Amino acid sequence: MELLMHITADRIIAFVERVATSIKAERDYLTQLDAAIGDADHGLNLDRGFSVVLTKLPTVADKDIGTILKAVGTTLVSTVGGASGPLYGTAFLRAGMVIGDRQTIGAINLIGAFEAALEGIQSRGKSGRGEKTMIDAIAPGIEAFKAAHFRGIDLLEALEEGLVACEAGMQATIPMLATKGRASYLGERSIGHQDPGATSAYLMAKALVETVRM
Amino acid sequence: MELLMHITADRIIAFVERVATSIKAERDYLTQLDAAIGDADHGLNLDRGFSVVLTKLPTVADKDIGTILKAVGTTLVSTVGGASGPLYGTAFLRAGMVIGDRQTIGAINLIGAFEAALEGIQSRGKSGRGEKTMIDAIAPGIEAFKAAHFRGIDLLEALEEGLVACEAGMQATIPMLATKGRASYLGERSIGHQDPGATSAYLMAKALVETVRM
Amino acid sequence: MKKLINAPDDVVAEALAGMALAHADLIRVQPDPLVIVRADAPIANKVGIISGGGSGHEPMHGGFVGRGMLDAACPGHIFTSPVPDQMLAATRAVDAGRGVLQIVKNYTGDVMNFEMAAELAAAEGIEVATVITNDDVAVENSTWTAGRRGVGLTVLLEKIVGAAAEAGADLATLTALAQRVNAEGRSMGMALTSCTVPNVGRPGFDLPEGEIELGIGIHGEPGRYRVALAPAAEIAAMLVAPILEDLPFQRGDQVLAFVNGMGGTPLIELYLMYRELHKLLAARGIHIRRQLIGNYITSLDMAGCSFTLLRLDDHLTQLWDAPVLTPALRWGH
Amino acid sequence: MKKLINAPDDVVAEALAGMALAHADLIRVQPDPLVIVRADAPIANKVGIISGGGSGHEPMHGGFVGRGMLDAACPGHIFTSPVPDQMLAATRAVDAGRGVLQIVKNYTGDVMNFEMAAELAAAEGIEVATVITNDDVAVENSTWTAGRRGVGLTVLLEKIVGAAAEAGADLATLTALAQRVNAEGRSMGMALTSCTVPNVGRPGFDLPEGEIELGIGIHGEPGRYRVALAPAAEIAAMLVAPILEDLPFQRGDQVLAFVNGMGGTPLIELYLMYRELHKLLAARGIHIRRQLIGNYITSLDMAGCSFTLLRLDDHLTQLWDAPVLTPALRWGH
Ligand SMILES: Nc1ncnc2c1ncn2[C@@H]1O[C@H](COP(=O)(O)OP(=O)(O)O)[C@@H](O)[C@H]1O
Ligand SMILES: Nc1ncnc2c1ncn2[C@@H]1O[C@H](COP(=O)(O)OP(=O)(O)O)[C@@H](O)[C@H]1O
Ligand SMILES: [Mg+2]
Ligand SMILES: [Mg+2]
Ligand SMILES: [Mg+2]
Ligand SMILES: [Mg+2]
Repeated sequence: MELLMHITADRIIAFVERVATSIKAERDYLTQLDAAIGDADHGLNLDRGFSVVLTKLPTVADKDIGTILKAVGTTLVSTVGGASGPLYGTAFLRAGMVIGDRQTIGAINLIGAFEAALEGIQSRGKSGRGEKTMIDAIAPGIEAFKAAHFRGIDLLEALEEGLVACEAGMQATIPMLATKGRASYLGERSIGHQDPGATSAYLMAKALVETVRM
Repeated sequence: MELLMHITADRIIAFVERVATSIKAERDYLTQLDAAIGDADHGLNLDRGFSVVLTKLPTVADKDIGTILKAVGTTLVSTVGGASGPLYGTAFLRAGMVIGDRQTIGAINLIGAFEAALEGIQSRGKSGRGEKTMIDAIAPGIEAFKAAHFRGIDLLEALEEGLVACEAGMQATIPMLATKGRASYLGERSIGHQDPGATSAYLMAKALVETVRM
Repeated sequence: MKKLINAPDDVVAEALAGMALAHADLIRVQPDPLVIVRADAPIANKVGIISGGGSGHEPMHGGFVGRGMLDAACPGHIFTSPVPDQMLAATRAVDAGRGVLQIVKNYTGDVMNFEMAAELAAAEGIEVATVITNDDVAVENSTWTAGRRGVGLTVLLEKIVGAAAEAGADLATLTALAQRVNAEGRSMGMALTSCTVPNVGRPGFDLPEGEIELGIGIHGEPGRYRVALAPAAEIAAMLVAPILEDLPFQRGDQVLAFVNGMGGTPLIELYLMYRELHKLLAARGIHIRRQLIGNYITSLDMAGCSFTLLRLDDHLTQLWDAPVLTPALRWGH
Repeated sequence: MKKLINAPDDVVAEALAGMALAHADLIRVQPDPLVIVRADAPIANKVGIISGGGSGHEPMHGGFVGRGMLDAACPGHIFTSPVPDQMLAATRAVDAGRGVLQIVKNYTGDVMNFEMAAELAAAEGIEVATVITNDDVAVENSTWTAGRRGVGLTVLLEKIVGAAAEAGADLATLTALAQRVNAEGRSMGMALTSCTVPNVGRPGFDLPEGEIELGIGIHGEPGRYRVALAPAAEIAAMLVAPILEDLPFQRGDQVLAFVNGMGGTPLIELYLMYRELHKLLAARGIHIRRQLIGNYITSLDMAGCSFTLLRLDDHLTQLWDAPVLTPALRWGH
């Protein structure tokens, strides 16, 4: 077996489809998490968005990766609403802009895309780490992926290391006091609950790893 | 012991007080009965009225029986509201008018008062027997009292016979289909519940017998 | 029981005190006997229009006192008709020599108490006429009941008759108008939940999660039928069918459509129900010329709604459109 | 879950369709992206005023579209902020060349979506200004939160700014006015019960019989504190104290007092709460110059209420009194 070095556009399509499936499957779980510290709509919001994304994918199926990701971003912005819509929408848009008209990407491109996505979320959300948001799953995930890649290991393995860190980051939101988003209105009462956005971010990372692994 | 033949004005005062006490004690029970087939206020309505009656009684304590009963009637009309206010109010008013300025009354006066009261209820309520109302307890009670009296027995015993018939009449409302008052709106669903007004009428009859017995 | 109240016995008096404080420009609340009177009553040369009934139906009737609607309202205890002393006081307060019209919802208690008040007022030389509303088609056979109940149509009737009174109509004309409105309107209601009378402390009846009551009145009494919870479209059909059959309403009729909430149902659901009503009427060629949507004749915290349809002609439409300035309804000023 | 709905996914669209049918004289509902627009928009020479947010707060905001208030409203899904496409469509629909003011309640999602829309509108050459309302004193330390939430004051602000826009004020003046209103008003809310999002099917949180939530927002989220159910007088005191301290309001201040129901609380309780509020303010020498009482910014079927106090001067009072003609607020026409 050849070492996996590249991800093609049709893998990206498969990744987005897998995210949509995973979000649908975990819709009620995400919404439940949001009921505890938010307004009980996170799963509904993302599922609504990714359902429309699925209907849009055929129109970009033969396009470059940047175009695909930007289409996902625009669709999310236009359909999700709430906080997660602009945040994930911006993330996919920025990733798409960084990747541009490539048909295949490698680890370096991925790192660039991830970092642009994270930077988009942070500037749109005026937020950083430790505020009990999706950032707390995404940022450690990217760091671990980057570190693994620079240790010279295979793309899939590096992604898997990133996923482990992402999951740990998600779990680390449980004891946190929320200072951004709706959960922050609860003050102390936000402590003890896992952040819904961190959870959906983890589900997306998991979908990426699973797509690459196939 | 001398046979009881007469009821004095202070016995009437005691009777009204006993009614007030009994209604207060059974307030929630009457209201519960009304919740099943009416609007859950019968006990509240009567208790409100008789509580005010109690405060008015001292002003007529040394008056004749007609004045006492009319004061009760006016107070009930002015404080009870609902269907039972005008009905019981009219009943006491009419009884008071028939008895007039007597200080003592016997069985014949009682019969006249009862019949005037019933006639007042029926004309105010445009109702008759068998419609699942207070009339179904009152009318048989009066009949039995009358019959017993004309058999020549003691006033108390005659009243006791009347009370038995009154109680039976109250219970006979259970299988009836209501055709007057709020319960009639329930149609068939009114069947199987004891009428609250028939129940309060029985409580008043019982209070009368107990007062006379003392 | 969870309510924003102090002692259950004080709910009505305290809420009325709040109303009086809030709307001192429109109404005044006279204590003992308790009456809500238009601030500028009596109005010279105007027939007085009064109504009343048990409390717990807010904004009815107190919220409809003001210019172009009621001159006075008599609030009873929760779900208990007021006493004759109140109607007599109201009658005295609003009579300007041209007589007083009593608008009474058809309930045994209300009818009898208003009747006694009318006798007392007549004895004082005040001309009193009474119109009884009985628009509730849920009560089917009125020979076997105390007759149909007065429900939603009462709101529309008070508005229309109030407008005619404001325009100077005499007592006979207003009585005939009120009777006509009553003849041309029908209502039907349903409950998703029961309601809790403060003095009782628990719901009037149990209504399990999957069931609703059809043909309810406005006093937390059970309805005529219990059926399974259904989609809004089906509930709307169950409400509208008996209304249309009863008058009957005809293809080509123009109506005032009133979607009323029972107190605990939010506006989003009432608008959704209005859409269903509109579809059902459109399919039968009945045209909604005017509408009213909101919580206007309620049963405390009951969730549910009622539909009222009133057949309109140009005259009734004009009276509906005429200016009204009350705590609960205001337009055209 | 017991609601007058069809499919949970269709609630917002169907309720809006009902609104459009009911109020075709005042508003039109544009589909895809969904926007409620004043029937006669754009109004020549007038700055456009738009707002929006998640649905489930009816009548806010759609019920406030019309003469003298909003030119357009963007309804999101239940409790979910609308998407930028909607605000962009609204902006295009109401812009008459004098710019558009966005009134945004302070929630992360709303702020971000309106911000993206403003960027897109600016790119099209439309002048857009944004004012964020954040009147909720329940959120104490805004350095540790996304900042205070926008709640009841939003209704008052939309009315006042809408009146000024109708009178011809320019965008800068309106922006400054809106900021001033936001600075002069504070709110605090409480819940007796949770509410049920149709797509979720059960209440957002459990609230046992003897407990209430203090410091809730308007999205069925839990509040800041859970306390024992108390008499209305005590609840009113718990709501009013943090409001008065925060601005702070002073002896001699004149205020607009807004007692708002959360959707499932009947008017009788709101009037009762108004009396308590009135007493508390009178005791502190604060004079209620204007009032609004009713269910105007709601959380679906939640039972509970909020208080909003806005300090008034003559100018704000005049703007409050100015004519308004919308589905939910109408006077002075
Ligand atoms: N300012 C922010 N920066 C980053 N993430 C945020 C921010 N605000 C909220 N989030 C994320 O969004 C999630 C909530 O999304 P969602 O429920 O869809 O939107 P809303 O809060 O508007 O209902 C939170 O769990 C959190 O992870
Ligand atoms: N027309 C009538 N004639 C005689 N009794 C009646 C009539 N209508 C009602 N009642 C009696 O009144 C009782 C109800 O009284 P109450 O609950 O106090 O008044 P409401 O029905 O107005 O709430 C009924 O149980 C019935 O016995
Ligand atoms: Mg959410
Ligand atoms: Mg009763
Ligand atoms: Mg009653
Ligand atoms: Mg949301």
